[in-house]
Amino acid sequence: MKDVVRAALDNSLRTSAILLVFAVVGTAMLAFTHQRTEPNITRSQQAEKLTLLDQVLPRSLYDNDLLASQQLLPPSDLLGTRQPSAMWVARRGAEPVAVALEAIAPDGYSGNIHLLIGITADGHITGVRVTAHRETPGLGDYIDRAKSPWIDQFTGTSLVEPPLRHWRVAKDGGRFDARAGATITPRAVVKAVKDALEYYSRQRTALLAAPAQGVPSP
Amino acid sequence: MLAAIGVMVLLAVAIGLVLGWSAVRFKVEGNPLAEKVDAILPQTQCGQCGYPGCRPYADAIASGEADINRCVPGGEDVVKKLADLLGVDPKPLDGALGEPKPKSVAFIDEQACIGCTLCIQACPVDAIVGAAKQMHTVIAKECTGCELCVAPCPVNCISMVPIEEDLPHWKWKHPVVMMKTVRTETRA
Amino acid sequence: MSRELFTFHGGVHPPEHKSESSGRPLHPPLLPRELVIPLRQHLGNPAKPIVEVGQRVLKGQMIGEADGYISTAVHASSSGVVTAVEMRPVPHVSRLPDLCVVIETDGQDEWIERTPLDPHAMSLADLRMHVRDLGIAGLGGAVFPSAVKLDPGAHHCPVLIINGGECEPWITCDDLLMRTRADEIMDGVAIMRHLLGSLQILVGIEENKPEAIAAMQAAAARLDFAVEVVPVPTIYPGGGAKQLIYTLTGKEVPSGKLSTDIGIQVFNVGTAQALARAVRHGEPLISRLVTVTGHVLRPQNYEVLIGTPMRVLIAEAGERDGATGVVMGGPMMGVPLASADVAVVKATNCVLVRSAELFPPLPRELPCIRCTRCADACPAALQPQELFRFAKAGDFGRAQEYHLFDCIECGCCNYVCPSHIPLVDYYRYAKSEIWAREKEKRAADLARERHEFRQFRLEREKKEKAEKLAAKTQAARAQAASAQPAESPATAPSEADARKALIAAALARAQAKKAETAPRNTEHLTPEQQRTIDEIEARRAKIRELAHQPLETEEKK
Amino acid sequence: MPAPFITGRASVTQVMGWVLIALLPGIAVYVWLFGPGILITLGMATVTALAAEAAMLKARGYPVKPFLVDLSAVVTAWLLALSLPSLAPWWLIVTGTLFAIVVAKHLYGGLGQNVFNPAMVGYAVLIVSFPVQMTQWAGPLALTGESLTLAQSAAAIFGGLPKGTLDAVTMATPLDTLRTGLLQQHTVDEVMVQPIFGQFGGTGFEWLAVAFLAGGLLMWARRIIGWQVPLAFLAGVWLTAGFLHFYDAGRFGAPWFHLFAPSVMLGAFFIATDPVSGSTTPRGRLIFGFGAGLLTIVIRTWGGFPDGVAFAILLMNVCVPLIDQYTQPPIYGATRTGKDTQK
Amino acid sequence: MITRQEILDLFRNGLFKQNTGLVQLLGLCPLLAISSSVINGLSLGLATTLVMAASSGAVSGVRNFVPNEIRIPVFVLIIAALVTVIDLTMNAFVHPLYLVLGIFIPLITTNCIVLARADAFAAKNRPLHSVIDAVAMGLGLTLVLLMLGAIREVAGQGTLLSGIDLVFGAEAQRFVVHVLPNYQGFLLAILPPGAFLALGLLIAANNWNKARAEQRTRAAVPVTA
Repeated sequence: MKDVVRAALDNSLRTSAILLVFAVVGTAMLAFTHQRTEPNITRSQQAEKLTLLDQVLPRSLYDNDLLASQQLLPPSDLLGTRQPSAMWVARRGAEPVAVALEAIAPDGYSGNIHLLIGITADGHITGVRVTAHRETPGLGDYIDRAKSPWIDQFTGTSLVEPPLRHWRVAKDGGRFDARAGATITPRAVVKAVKDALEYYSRQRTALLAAPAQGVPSP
Repeated sequence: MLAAIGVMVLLAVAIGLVLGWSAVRFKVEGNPLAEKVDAILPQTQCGQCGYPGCRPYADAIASGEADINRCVPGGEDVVKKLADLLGVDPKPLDGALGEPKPKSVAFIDEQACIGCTLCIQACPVDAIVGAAKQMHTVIAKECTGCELCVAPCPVNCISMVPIEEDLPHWKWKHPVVMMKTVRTETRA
Repeated sequence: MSRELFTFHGGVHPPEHKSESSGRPLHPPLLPRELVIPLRQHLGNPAKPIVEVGQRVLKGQMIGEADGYISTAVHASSSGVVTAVEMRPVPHVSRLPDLCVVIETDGQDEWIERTPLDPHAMSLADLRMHVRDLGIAGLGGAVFPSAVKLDPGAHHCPVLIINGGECEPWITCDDLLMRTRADEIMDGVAIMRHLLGSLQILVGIEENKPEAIAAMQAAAARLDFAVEVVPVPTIYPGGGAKQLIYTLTGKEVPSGKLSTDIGIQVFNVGTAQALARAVRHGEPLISRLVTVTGHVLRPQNYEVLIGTPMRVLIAEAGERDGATGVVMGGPMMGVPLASADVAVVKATNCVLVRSAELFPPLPRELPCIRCTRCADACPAALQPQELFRFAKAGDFGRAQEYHLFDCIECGCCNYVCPSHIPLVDYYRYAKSEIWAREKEKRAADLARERHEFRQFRLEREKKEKAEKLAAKTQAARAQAASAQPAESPATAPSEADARKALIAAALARAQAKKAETAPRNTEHLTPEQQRTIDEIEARRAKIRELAHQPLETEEKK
Repeated sequence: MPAPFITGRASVTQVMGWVLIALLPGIAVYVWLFGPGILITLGMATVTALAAEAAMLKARGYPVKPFLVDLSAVVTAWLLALSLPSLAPWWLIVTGTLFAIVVAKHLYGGLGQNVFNPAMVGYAVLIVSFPVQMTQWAGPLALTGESLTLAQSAAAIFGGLPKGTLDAVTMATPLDTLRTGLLQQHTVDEVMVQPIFGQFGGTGFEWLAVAFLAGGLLMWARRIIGWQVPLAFLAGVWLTAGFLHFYDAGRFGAPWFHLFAPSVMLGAFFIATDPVSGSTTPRGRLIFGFGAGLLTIVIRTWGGFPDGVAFAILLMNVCVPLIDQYTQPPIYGATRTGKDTQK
Repeated sequence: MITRQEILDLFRNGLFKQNTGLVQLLGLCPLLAISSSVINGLSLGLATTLVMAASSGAVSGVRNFVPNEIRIPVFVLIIAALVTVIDLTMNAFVHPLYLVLGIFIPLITTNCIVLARADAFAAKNRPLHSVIDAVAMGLGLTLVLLMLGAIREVAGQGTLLSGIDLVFGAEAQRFVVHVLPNYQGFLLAILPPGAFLALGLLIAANNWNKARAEQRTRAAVPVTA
């Protein structure tokens, strides 16, 4: 009996030592790679974010470091957010010329639709992009720019043009078309964009007054 | 970084200890697989598989050194069962080892028997009785039909008699159902 | 009728076709030129032939004696000369031949001396031995030796049920028997009651036999003990023993057990009558009632000598053109025969001649659509569609899990199947396959044990030889050493050594001899050998366990 | 051939034939409500199904005739056709039927071997792949005042309607309307005032449901189906919907409405009762039916599609072997001892 | 070192006889998830091949130092580390490709093919053999992914090579083949059930082909009777 216990103990020490070596080597390898690649990765990610922002805020509008201007907005019903969301302020010189907001349309056919919306200082949409959604493929996913240009019809609109009562899909008597058989998704998007505009018009001063060098979020 | 290494080290040591301990402590004695294989084999002990008996062949299968298609008396049925047990594809019997034959028992022509006891020594299941210089006879009930006694007989008095179907041994056949149309092969 | 009746699960109502044969009176026995009497007519061991070719036998003379407890005797049905004891075709579904005694009748029909028995003057065991030697077996179809069933043994059988159900279509022999020989049946019942000590006696008769019910009730009224004749609903298989028990008592025979386990014994009316003939007149079972019907000119019931070729009966009933085969028994459970040349046996209740218009070929089989009509019709409350699936796929273990062996092969599922699948065929195939495999398995286990023992024996012999050899060489060396004793003083201790070796060698020899002469499993085993044996034993036990895991049929059947 | 030598009169053709007969009242009401277009759909589905069945039988080496006359392919075709929207284009009908017969039936081994209900597999494939076309219902007679003529229907089915016209004649089904309304945060009462919601199950649609119910009762009376599955299915729908409605009448539709949305009646009596893909034990059928009913409401309420009957039945089809295994009824001789006597 | 014949055998084994996707049915999870288009399938297939080659080589190299009882943890450790390294490297240096495959790369860790080959082959064979085996197996998987992707893409969207621009830049857009112009789209093919159906059909075709080949060889043997 004692022999077996001793043999087991010996063996377990041996195996754990071997495993230890592999763990140390593996971890060291990872640590090394991580260290080497980290700057590159950060750069790529920022470039990626910027590419996305570029789609809603034309680069010709501003000259500041847009990524550095990121701030967090508190949760808001109009933005459809339950958690703080990001906002970027574009400036030309010191003058704020536009903002980019994250918003959520909570009433999509299959849950939340995440949007990125660019709004000029005077309340015109410069662009809208869907960043994440779970709408039925082939039915509701035409809101995705990769699938169809549908989302482009928001560009240039504001709370005044079209008038408020036309901020609906065509089927409900509004200005925005929707594909037959799939009106829930566009309804949700139209409503979310309109709400985001309203949010902007109410909070405009606070948003634009934000310090030029806002506290960058982590 | 240090934390990551720490976690990995701790994990490694813990897992290593547990596995190393259990490997010795919970070692399974014997080979349960070989026993399961042995339970499937027909126990004729005929040695046609190239092993000195069913159990050695079972051990060889369990350790992976022998193929599952070497049991001639067991036929396709045994191959299929072994394939099921081991989770491998069934394959046809190794034709080089012999063709399956109808079940037979050995029969000693008692007129010709000289009582040399060679067949008694050859019988793997002690199914032949008799003594030196005395006539031998086969206990048909215990004979497995392995044919090992046929070759040693110096006077060729042992023959294999197929077991004929009679009333008590009759079996119902699988109902033949012609649901599919049979495509007649016209190849010569 | 105040008795509460119970309705068993399932059952079917096939067209009865009873009026064809039940209207005509009973036809007296025919005496054929040749009688072919199989020795295996009952369940259990076949009878052992006790006559020789050329021997003259009398009517009622025993020609085969019971072999063992579950067996009965077989008798000559008429006087004549034994012309052969050989393999002849018998009425069996396999169409294989079996051992028969062939008698050329002499037309004198000369009886052997018959001595009536007095049941009250002899011990019950004695009486049962007589019943066995008079060849009485169940005439309802199963032909189980009656002497065995009449031995209550450890079980107490307070309830005796007499089965007059006769639920199979076409068959009317029990009906006619009850109508014409009710008193004799009741006499047999009285003997059964005496043997079993039953307290309650019930006779179940299907409602479609009013005359038989009336006759039996009248006969029951003449008895000095209570016999309740109960009309039961007409539904197939209401005459099955388990179904009749349930209908009359509401009790189910537990799966895998016998009716005696719940205190009930069942006999067919024909058996009761045969028992009465045997006890009151000393007549062995040499004839029985047989319905000859179907595609014949005059369907009728015959009193038939056992061993009469069926062709004789069909000729008498009027053969018609267009016959497509002969069946022994009814259309639901009968046995198709290779030809009409086989003889009537104790189990033959009906000779049914088939024709295309009476029994059109069954429609083509289609795949099972799992409609479960079979489950609704199954009197054993099984799930036939699952059994079929497993049996067809060769998954016999699962089939057994789904109670394959509780199937009574009544054919109800076949009858209702909209896909016309021969379900019962599959069950019979699966059962027979399971039995065969069980047998093979047992043979393999036996071979394994014998082989292992042989290995062990060879090993031991080798070791003994080696020991002997070692002892011998040592002894030789010791002898050589002792041959020069005074060569040096230093050898003094070696002398002692040599003596010790000598003794050891002698001991070893003795021991070896003992081992040789003693029976193989001796108590003089070295611990090592003992361990080997133990190991082998343990392994065998395990293998046996493994081998038996999916096969509990043995206990069931 | 051993015994038995006789057989009853039942046949697969007879069983399937009764199913078709029992569908006739439903088809009649369908014609009255939505015009004779359904007859084109039925015909197309039937022809496609028989052609596909014949081709598959041939390819698999089976004799064609005895399997074609068993009518099982026709039943599948009709059930699928009746599940499709009234203005389904021809290629939708053909695709669905082909999928049902070729994939769901024959690739699984043909008659009796299919794990899933073929008609519902066809339906599921279509609704997943072509959600837009699968919602093209013409407005029922009671709302539009006139039903489409045969020519109009044919035009719609074969794509001959001028662009835009289709939008004009189509309408959302009651279930669709309810779902859309609820998604827009309206309460049930607010939604239910719309004219599409009739007396109890949606204008017109409710009579279709009643006709299917009548056909189902006919099948039950003829012993083609047992009572367990339909009753349990309806109970599952009614109890689940009732519970939710009782919990919050504003967010969950009334149980009667859910019962008489026609797919439930069709599903309960004609689809869930499919013996091949359904449970075979009496208790199992209760569980199967109830589960399908419950899942129907769950999918209608929280799922991605307005109706859930097809998916509910398909999901329960998967559970059948499990249900069957654990609901084996006691056999003769087991009731007294409670359990098996051996072992 | 290694003979030509051995290399051929390894490749025949990996590509056909023991094809991971069609015969061994290993690693179905990524197989079904990623095969919605040719480009996706091809990219993940190649990435998996790379990981397999690296990990099989590494496992084979250390196989003599690893006791049996901890071989699985060690292999997993090696594979996970390698995958993470590849993941990070791709993220840092080929970011656009990473954007396409990014979420699938970590999944390779859990792909049973990698571990299966490491345990079944690399742990018992020399490094060179192991690497070649891994490459063969990986290419076999890639082949299946490619076919599956092609079937699903054509049936689902009527195109081939869509998304090629994500790998080779926007100008590669012109390589996209529109097989069926004006195609309605058959959503089922793109959705997960379509993956199962298509794989099922591929396996069926493979089995049918095999059975036919077998029959041919059997028919080729003259029957003496």
